[in-house]
Amino acid sequence: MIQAGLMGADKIEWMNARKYMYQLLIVMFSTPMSQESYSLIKDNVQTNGFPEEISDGDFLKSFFQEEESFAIQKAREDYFRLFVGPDSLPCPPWESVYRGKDRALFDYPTFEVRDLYSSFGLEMKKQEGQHDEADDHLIYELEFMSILIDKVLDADSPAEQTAALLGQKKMLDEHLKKWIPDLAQDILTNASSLYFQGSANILNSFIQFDSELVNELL
Amino acid sequence: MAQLGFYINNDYCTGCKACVVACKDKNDNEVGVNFRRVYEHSEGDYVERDHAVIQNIQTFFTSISCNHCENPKCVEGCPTGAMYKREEDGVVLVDHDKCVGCKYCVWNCPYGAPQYNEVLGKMTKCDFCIDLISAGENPACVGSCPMRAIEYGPIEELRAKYGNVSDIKGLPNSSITKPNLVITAHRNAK
Amino acid sequence: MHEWSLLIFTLCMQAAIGGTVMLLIFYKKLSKLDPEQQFHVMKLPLVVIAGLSLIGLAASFTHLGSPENALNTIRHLGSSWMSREILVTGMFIAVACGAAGLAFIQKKVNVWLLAAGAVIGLFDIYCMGAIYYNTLVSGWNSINTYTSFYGTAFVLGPILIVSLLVPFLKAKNEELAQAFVKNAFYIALGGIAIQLIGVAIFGITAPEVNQIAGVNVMDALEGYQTTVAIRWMIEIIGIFFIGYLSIAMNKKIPIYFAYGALAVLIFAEGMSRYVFYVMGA
Amino acid sequence: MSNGFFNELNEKKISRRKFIKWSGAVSAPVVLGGIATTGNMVKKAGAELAAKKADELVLTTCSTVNCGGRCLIKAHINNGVVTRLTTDTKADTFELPQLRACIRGRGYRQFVYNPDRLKYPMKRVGKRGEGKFERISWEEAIDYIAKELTRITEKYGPASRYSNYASGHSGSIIGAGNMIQRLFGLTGGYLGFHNSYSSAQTTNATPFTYGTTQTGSTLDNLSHSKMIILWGHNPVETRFGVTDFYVRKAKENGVKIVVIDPRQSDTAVALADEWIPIAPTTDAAMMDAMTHVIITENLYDKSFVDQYCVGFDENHMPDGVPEGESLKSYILGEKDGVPKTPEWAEKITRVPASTIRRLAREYATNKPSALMQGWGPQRQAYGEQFVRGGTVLAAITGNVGVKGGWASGAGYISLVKTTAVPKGDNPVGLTIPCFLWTDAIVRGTEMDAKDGVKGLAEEQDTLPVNMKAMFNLAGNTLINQHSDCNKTAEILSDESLLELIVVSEIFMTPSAKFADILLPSNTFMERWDVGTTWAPSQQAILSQKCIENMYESKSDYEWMTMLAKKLGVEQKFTEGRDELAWIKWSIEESRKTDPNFPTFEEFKKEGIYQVSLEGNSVVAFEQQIKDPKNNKFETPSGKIEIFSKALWDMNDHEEIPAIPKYISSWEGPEDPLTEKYPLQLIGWHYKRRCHSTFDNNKWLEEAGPQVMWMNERDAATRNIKDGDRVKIFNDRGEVHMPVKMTNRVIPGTIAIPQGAWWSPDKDGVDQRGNVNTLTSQRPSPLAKGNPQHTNLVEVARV
Repeated sequence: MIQAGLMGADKIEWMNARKYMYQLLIVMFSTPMSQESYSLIKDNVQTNGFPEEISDGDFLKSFFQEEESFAIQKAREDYFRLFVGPDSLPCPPWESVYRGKDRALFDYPTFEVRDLYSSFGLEMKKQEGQHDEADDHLIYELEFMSILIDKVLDADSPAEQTAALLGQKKMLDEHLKKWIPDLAQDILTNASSLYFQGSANILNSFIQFDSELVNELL
Repeated sequence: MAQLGFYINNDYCTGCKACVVACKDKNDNEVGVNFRRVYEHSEGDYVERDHAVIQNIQTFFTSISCNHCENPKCVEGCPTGAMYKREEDGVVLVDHDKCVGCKYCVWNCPYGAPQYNEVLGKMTKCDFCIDLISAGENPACVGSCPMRAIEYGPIEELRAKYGNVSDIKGLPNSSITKPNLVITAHRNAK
Repeated sequence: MHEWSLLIFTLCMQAAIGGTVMLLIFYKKLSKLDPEQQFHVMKLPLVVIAGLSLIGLAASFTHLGSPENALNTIRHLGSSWMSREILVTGMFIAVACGAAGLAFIQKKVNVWLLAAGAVIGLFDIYCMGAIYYNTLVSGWNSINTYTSFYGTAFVLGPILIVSLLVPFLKAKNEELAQAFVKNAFYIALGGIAIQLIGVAIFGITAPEVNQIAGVNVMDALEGYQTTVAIRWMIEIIGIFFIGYLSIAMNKKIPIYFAYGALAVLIFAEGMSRYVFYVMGA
Repeated sequence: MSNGFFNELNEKKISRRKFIKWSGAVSAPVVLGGIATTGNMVKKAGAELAAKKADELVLTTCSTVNCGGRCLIKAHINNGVVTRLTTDTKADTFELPQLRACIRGRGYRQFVYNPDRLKYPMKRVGKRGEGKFERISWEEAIDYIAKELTRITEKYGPASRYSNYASGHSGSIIGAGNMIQRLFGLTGGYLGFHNSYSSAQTTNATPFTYGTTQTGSTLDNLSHSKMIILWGHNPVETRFGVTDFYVRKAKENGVKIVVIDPRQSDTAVALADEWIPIAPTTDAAMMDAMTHVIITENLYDKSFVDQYCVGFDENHMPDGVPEGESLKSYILGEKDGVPKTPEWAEKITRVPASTIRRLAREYATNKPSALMQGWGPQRQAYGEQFVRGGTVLAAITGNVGVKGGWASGAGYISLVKTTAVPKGDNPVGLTIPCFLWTDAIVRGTEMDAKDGVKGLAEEQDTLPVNMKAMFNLAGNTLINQHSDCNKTAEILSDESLLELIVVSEIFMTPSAKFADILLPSNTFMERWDVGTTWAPSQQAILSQKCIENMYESKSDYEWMTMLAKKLGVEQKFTEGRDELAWIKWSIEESRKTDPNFPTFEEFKKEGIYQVSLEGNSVVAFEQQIKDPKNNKFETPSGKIEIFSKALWDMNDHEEIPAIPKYISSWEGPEDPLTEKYPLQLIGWHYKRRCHSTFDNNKWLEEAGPQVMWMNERDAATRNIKDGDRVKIFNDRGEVHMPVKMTNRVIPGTIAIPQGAWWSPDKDGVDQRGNVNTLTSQRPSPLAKGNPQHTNLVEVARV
């Protein structure tokens, strides 16, 4: 339920655009490319619609010109090789690995992010007897942003909106902006498929853009 | 407290480097930054008499960290005064607010104790685990030695107990910096 | 060998100091020209000396891990040769830049500043030598450290100044330029002599190893015999060049050859300093 | 903050136009069916928002990798994460020494939190061995395994199923290998294995002298010995419990310690008064020469030999054996005309005759003395001769069953016995020597009793079927630790031979590359177990679970329970117990036999159950010697069998002699192949690795880089300098690695630390330094054990 007084129609549209952007990134980095995700991204995302600051270095454009099944297979292979394993990961998608002491997991960033989640009443979904992912995995940090955008949209008072935006600012400035550039750089150097070169550029440029945007809004 | 010092029983050192890695684990040091180091010293040769082999190979290991010397050349040479010797127990420490990372102390220390940390851009070194000692624990290296070959304590006590040898083969002459180190020499190291 | 910044720092400073000393020596002869012309001739060397000292300063900063604490480096004059050297080097750079600046403002070279620069410079080289002499590195605690530092100054200094002064001077005063090149040649020869003495002394003293992981300097330099040989050959060629120039000035050999000789000598001294730092690796 | 911040948007830098254009770029909500773009985060259970910083919890635990040390690890845990590790800090006494972590135990934080850990179950997509995998869910993985296992069992029968020997993080009470065999046993049976890669030869040969492998005594004995000979024994690096602590104590009491080893090992440097370098594979010759000196100079213990031994000389022989087969006649060369004098041995072993003579006299006259045998020299082509040779020397000098003596041989002893989860019986009932698993794949149906197959029924003379399904759990023996990597890789890559390979691992090891299904295993900090050491085991440590399973990793028991459920035998497999319940069951069982074994609660609090040597000092065969009347040796003759009739009846006298003899080994120093490959190659247990575990730890790589040791003379003749990258090659393979020029290895022999991960380039040349690229798959004659220190190679600059 959106409080009419609080937001004009176009502002809501901008918030949704940001949310869709985060969800697009989650799709790109949380699952291997499949026929379904291929066609969905191809139809729904016009990269030329992005503002100049956000650019995929038109890798995606040329990616979608490639022969479909070959492109999908290459993207799938890249996904497992870059982020999942089983070999040593060229770009482990955890903040602790990039900002921690000795390139290991569960370093101080994990706890900072965990506190940030809990300050908004959120926590990792726990499977019984299972440690599951470290809290500072890329996907969860992006999802946190999209949840907070919803909070802005559903906020009942300006104070709530500001609180949610401050949460986004904290996640962007103190976390995402600090390690995404290095992660994106690793992906660019190690990825062999155009898809991930494109999504790495989108990820990096969008995070910078979004951070500016949120700072503007505050 | 009196001047602290280390005792190493060189005769039983097996060169296993548990002390080196224990110290790294406690101080979270990068590869290449070792507050404690184990040096192998091996000499001697073989004589082959038709097929038999006669050898006099003499090998021993020496585990050295910082000896918190009586007149430390690192403190003397340090342009910024970052390297200083603490009054209360004579432990030599680095003051990171002053250190400029000029690495001059590396050339001045006979024992290779100053270890440059690229990431910090400053010199780091063994601090005798003063935090552990004040909490009543042993320094990381002392507690880790499987052969119980490293001990620590006030230097006078160690000297009373184990004599005051601090010169063995392969180690720079102790007259240079008067290290607070007592050694029981390995039979090959005398 | 990873001490490039120190190599550049020491070479630049010693060349600048050598140059200042040479300028001082030539000053008396140059004062025969009218002040305006004298400034015109000496303008370039002064600027080059100041420039070199600033390059040296910059290089020394790149060597530091945390330059932001650089001001602390003169707090330990009591016992650290490094502190003293930094202070004296700082003074020399100030004087050198001051001399150049003042000369431009007053359009006249202030000889007192020049003299001060030379004196401070020579003492500075001693401090530089003392830094390495007082370490425990096998091979540095020998006279050779001092002689090679002073040698570099007296080889590069004269050639630097000559190659800068003479092109202007040649048009105005042929035999003065000739005399300068001759003087420069002799002093450079002296510089090389000093270095050779140092090497001789170095050869006979048995270098002890005072560092646990230290390597006896002879083993450390084992792989560098050829480099040292080449370095001396180049040095001799460079000096021979200057010698030839000093006697055959009028035979229309363009003076730019002096630049060639300077480049060759810088390269040779660079090699020598490179080998010097190998000892400390 | 202005009231409605949105209404100032217009003046801000981000122009409206840009927004409008952008907002259309990503139109439809990008929510895909299968992909949960949200829902990974949920409302926080329990209202407390800012979690109070829990104070530090310290749990004692120990790893359950196949390490002989079993050190005590204290995990400091801050809100669910291990932040620091420390080791045993209790009082350090002679009877109850501290169990301090060695260099390996210090790096466990980098083991548990390494980003390269396997995180999700994976399915092979490329060719087997190519190493291309894709993530699948646990359900998918278990379904695939169940389906394939059932298909293979129906098509080839249960004897085609095999679980490989594992020396990795294989656990003990509830180890992966035992558990899968329990599951196989409940679903039709499996092909089992006997022996191990560590001690096949000594486990098989020692019983032919003493009737048992329990020939070890407690280590306090060493302080009563006059002399200790550590023959090919390097406890400082191999970590046999706290052996080095006790050997040091012995040295302090003035005991003379001699180390006989082709390498001047760290033990030789720190503990030995004398190091005797010897050419590998020739130990038995030196033993024969020592025996010659002891016999000819009448230094042997006549009364002991008469009373307790069989086969010493002609009048102590069992009947039914022709003349001249006794030890004495062999040693004096009555039959073959070659007296085994020290001079004879010098030419073979390269040990000066005078040294052999002196050592023999010292050993025989200084009574009691301890001749302790390491497991290195028995891991050779004729390792059995070395084992029995040691036992004979101990017997003829009367050092058996006396305080301060040592019976030599296998040396097993365990003061603390723990009860493992029972494997249940195996309907198939067949076992093969664990080293011959590659043969069981290619020529299983031709393998008979001669190949060491046990449990063959009357009408069965060979294995019924080749091996088809391989479970390689928590072990790197599928390729890295097994001999001849190139040949093994060929066998594994041929998908028509093995039709199913399941691997459960913590890291992507060379073996894991050959998996069809790759399961992520958790580490000792995420599961329950009880750890003990190799002989002599004086303690048991509760390996407590400190943190939850990382990522989607599971312990082997956990996923096997899922598999058992799928195969319909869950109840029989788990008997209603989870991992922790089994540990509690095992503790209760152990308490039945050993009353002062702690209860689970005490064990959890204390963390360790260590038997003090005070009053528990054990001397092997003490009863047999004190009171031989009613305490016979468990041998057929009831005595120490210097001459074993059982071995004689095998009548393969050349390869398996009845008395220990020096046999000139294939690829030994006298093999004509030395023309082409003049250098002998041995491996050794490296202090920075436990077999192949920890090879990917960068701290330990810095402390112990993977380098080959080469004598300065051998290097000089091949103009190799210290630190050069060299190639080591023979007909089986080629390895490129850096060399360390040192005189701490006998000339003519080079040594590569075992366990480095096999890293072949495109033409199969190993770039890391895995010694098994060069070792042979030809087994030893009696035990069918691995001959991994018998190799001839050549070395050259790369």
